[in-house]
Amino acid sequence: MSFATTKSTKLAVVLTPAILCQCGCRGIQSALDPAGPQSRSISGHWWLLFWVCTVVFVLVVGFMLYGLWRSKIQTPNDAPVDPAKETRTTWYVSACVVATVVILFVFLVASLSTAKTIFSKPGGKPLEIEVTGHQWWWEVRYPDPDSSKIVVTANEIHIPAGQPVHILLKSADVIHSFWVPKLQGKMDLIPMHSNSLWMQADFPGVYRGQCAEFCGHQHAHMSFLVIAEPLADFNQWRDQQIQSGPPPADPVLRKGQHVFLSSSCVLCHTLRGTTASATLAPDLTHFASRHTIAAGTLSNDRASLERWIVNSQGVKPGNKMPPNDLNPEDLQNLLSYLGSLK
Amino acid sequence: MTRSSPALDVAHLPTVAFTGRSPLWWGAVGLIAIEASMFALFIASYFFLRMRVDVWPPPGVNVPRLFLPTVNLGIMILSCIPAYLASEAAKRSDPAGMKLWLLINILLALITVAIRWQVWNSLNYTGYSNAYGSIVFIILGFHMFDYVAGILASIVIVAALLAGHAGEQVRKSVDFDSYTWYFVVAIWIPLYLVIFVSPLVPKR
Amino acid sequence: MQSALLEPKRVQLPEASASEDLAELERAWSNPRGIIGWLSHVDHQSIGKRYIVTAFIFLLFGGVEALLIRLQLARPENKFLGPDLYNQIFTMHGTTMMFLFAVPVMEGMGIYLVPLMIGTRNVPFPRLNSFGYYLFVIGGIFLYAGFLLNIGPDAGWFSYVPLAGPAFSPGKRVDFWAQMITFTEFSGLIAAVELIVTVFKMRAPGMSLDRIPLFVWGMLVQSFMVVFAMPAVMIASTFLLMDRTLGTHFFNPAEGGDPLMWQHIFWFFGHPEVYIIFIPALGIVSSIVTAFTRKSIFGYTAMVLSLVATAFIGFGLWVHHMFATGLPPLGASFFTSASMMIAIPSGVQIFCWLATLRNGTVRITVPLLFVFGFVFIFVLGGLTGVMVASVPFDLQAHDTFFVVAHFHYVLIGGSVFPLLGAIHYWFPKMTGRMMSETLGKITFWVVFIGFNLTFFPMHLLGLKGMPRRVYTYQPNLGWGALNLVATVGAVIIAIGGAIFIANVIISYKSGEMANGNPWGASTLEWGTTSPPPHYNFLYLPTVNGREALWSRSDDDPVVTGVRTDRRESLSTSILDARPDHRYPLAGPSIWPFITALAVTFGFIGSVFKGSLIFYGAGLSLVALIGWFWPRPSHNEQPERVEKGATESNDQVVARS
Amino acid sequence: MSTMAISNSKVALCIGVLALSLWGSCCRREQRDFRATAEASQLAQSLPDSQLHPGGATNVAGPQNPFQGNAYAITEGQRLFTAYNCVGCHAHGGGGIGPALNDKVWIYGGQPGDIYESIARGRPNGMPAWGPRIPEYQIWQLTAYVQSLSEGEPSIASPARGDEISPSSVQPRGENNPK
Repeated sequence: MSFATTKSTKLAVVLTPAILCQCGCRGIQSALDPAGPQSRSISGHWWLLFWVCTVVFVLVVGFMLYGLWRSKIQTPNDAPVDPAKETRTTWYVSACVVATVVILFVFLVASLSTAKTIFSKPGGKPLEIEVTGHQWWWEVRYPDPDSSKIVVTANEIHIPAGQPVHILLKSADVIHSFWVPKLQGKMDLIPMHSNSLWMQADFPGVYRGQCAEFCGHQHAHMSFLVIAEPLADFNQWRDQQIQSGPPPADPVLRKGQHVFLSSSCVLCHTLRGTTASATLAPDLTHFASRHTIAAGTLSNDRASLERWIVNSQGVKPGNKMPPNDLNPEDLQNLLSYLGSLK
Repeated sequence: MTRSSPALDVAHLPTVAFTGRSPLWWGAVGLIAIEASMFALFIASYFFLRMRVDVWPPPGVNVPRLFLPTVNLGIMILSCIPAYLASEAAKRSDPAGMKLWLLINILLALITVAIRWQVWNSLNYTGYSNAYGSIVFIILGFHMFDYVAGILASIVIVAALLAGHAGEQVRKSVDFDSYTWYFVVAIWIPLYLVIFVSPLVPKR
Repeated sequence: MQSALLEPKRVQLPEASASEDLAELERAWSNPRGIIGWLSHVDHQSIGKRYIVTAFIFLLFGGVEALLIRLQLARPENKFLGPDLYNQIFTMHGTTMMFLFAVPVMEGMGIYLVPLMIGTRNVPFPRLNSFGYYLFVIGGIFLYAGFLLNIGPDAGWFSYVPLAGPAFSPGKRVDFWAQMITFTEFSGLIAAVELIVTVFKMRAPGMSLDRIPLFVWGMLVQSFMVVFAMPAVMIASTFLLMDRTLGTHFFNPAEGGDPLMWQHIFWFFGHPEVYIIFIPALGIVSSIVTAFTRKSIFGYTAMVLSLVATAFIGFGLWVHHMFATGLPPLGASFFTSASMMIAIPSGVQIFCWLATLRNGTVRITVPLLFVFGFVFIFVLGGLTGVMVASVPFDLQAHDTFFVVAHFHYVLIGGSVFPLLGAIHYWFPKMTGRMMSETLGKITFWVVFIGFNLTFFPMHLLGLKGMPRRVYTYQPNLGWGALNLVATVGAVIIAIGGAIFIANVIISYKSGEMANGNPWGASTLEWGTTSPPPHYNFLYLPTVNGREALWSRSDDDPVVTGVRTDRRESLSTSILDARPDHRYPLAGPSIWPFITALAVTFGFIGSVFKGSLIFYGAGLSLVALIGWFWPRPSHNEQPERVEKGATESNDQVVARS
Repeated sequence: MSTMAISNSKVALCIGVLALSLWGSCCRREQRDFRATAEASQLAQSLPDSQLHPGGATNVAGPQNPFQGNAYAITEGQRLFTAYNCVGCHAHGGGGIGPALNDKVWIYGGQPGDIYESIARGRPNGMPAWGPRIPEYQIWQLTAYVQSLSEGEPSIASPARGDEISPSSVQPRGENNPK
């Protein structure tokens, strides 16, 4: 009997989180599948809250059902009040209140210590990255005292694995919120306020993030990827991003560049090394090295890009990119050119 | 249905009561609490905005001299006396007294409105200039709204008195009018301090 | 002098005198007929019922919007609603539920029940009361008219600036939202003042503070919260409206304004709002538990104190909606502790109810089933509330479906379940007919199952990273299955809602007739007929114990000497409810309605052209003079009976 | 009872008429036109050549702005006005290198068609031709915004102020009009 109970209890203890994890924890954007020290600390905190609260919930509901059952079999109507029973009840209720206070105190302490972990500056010299929220995409900038070494990209944040990064958060229009659940909790980007957060990915990998504060029509399509790489790969990526794009090598690409520079594109986008230098929309200098288009809405392949350029409003209604009515040849040249911007 | 039950006979009780005994007084307290929380929040907003910037008031804004607003405050406080005497007259059920003191109250109030208008016109910013102007003008505007509403209420009551009504409803109204008037004047004291005095205190 | 009054005399109340009183009361309290007459009603029963019915109609609208939201999210990349319509619909859903359903329905319950429960004839300012109702209903119609005209607000029910500001929310959409706030908050404040003064000054003789029913305590505490919280949202919406229509700079960071100020002011209202909705529900639960355990709630004093404590702490939590805005850590930890602390008074209440249930003799009826549902759901929601009070966890959960799940557990569990219980419980009092127990039980189980099916998966969705207010999501994120389950659950809730409506309609038409006190409950509203006459009680009752009807004996006195030939009630002292003076009550009047129209003109006009507010103010002044201008009929003389305006006596007598 | 029914139907009729007229005025203002098809966004075609001279007649009925009175378009125009650096010359309507736009003085005509032409084809003395770069619908949005600066658009459709981040750029509507 007792053996069976322990066994089934053990089974339950092992199985419940497993089942929960099956449907709850995994995922490219799951807060319970942590990949860095900050997120892991929060997730540990969550499991403490979860288990204690589960026990409390079961006790309260169990007690309610038990009380119901007891009162059903109790002496019938209008039994005189028994003072001893009243006193006992007072004690029970007081004990429950005391237990509540104790549990809350434990939660408070746990919360404060977790907060300390996730907000404190890690050791070492962290990498600084500036992220600016726009309706509805993310501008990512790696500042450098030498202005020729500044890297600007969009919707994709490369970081070295195993090393803390400091993200500075700004907004160009409305309030957004920067959230990579697998690495860190969220933080708002508020116009004229500067916020920042620390995060770190322990292992190389791709972690998805998304805007978490309602910011207008395309709040749903405002995501980004954090790509953690070994330090060497990261440095190589960064060196490559510092370069401006090479001049187009063959005639198709040259024609494509001409299409870009002579159409609406230049009004909003930058291509370093050309005359296109507007900053209203993502910097496209190394466009082809990115994984997604339109803040994680489409994967970066030729067909999707064509769809996006010709009719972005059909893909992401309300976004700020106008549709483009290019003739087929220009369009194909432009696609080839953009595809060459590694 | 044979009724032989004990009864609590209240037939001899009055039908008018004043101050804390009267539901109307508590209604006025409720109204005052609502207005007071509004003004408290205005003041909180004022200091919240002040906290957010380095220079307050913003450069280029002329804070008016204290003289006129202070005189005005004095007259406002003075105007509470006729309001009080009117409410006492109402308790005595003395129509002539109510009329007289209410009229004096209205007169004093109108003088303060005129002075206020003068003060407003001396400001070199508007509610559209910047956040400072916006918060100052909304406080001035809301208080002015309350103030004018109080004056209009007094005028209507005087009109009713002149028309020969002096029944319990009118007496209650005069009483009600007096404590809302005290409130409108009293709340102006902190607002005066915030708008006219606090800018004189340099921000660190 | 007055204490002598409490010594009752034994007098004969012969049948003749009673029926004479009855006839006079019927005449004095009858309502005029016709459309104008209907708009002139000022008795708290009419107004309360109108509040409740109107609020339930808005619940229906809000529910349909919820269903549309769920249909859109049922599968990834769904094209059912576009982003523009979706944003309008979720904003309308939140706005409707918060401003047009939850608060008004609780106030309606209060306006209907409180005067009955404390034994008086009407609220002290009857015309103001009907004025408040008209503002509420006009505000609601205004918002929905806008929605149908494609002017539905689309910046979320808390309208964060700058998104809701002039530059990012073009058109009149957010203006309509902001002005609707002004309407409903006016009405909320009016109802709050009415209820406070009713409870303070109109209680039956003998109902001292420690004998006030817990529901009335709940309404009193709620009303105080309204008085101090709602001015904040009126100010916030005024700032917003002025920024949007006049070009002021309250929230313009470029000119010294601050978008965060909006969040502070809004949540200074917004968090107490949750308790404004929830505290009356606690009172409802106490009423139902008392009635069906035949026992006083265990720990009356503790219950009252915890209500008061909840109200106080409720004002100290607003910043926990702003943990992700980058607050100084010290401030954040203060608000964490306050947010956790509020679990203590809620805990006390739950423990006291459980103790009452355990010690009493339980009759399981539909209202009590809803109380069980309340405990189950609310405790779960409360626990997730404790979780999100923790800053680190909140940074993951904030603005995700976890929070959506949390507040639906708290608000639906903590407020709608008790409310549905309350409707089943008080329906016989309001209509004179019982609701069907069978349909009621079916309603409960369908809604309960549907609710958990809808909202439990949302916890998991939030933890898996799904932000709230997204109009769609991509298939590879693995959120599809849980969303589909939630949508199925929403459909089940809708079926439950339909069964409930059917039950109400069927029972209203042909339910079993109810006597005065079908449940054998203890509070005074059960001491009169079902439905009560317009004047509530033939003789105002006196009270000698906490459970007024249970402790009442035939030797307890009733109040006589209150005039029956005009509308009059008794005003008593605040602490111990000694009779103080007779209080004449205003009769039917169309002026509140006219004033509401004048105010409406100013409010709606100012959305389009600022200066119209002054014309509106002028019109309102005229209307107010019409309203308050002394009329002889109102004072010393008995009420004049308008020709043909009274309901026929036979009818009323037959009903009572 | 029957009188009540009649008055009810009258009321319903009135409400219906009112609703229809409201709908007419509101749907134009509140529409969010996302230009979902590529055809809708051709680069600007010039209008028939008629008023290219300074002081050109402003009373001639030109083409109507498809976004006349549309709040979303005006706000988009406001955004583009900054984005495409119109502020560089015209400031926020007050003028600078280029003429002021928030007064009733129009050098090349203040009709929607004239403003469209000025943007699309440029004007002598510095105004570049934007036609080859900006899609037609955006020029109309800019036109709508420019008209709103001089109250050529209904004020209920125009934003009361911008929410610009840089302080110098803020100039509330109506600043130049004495109140």
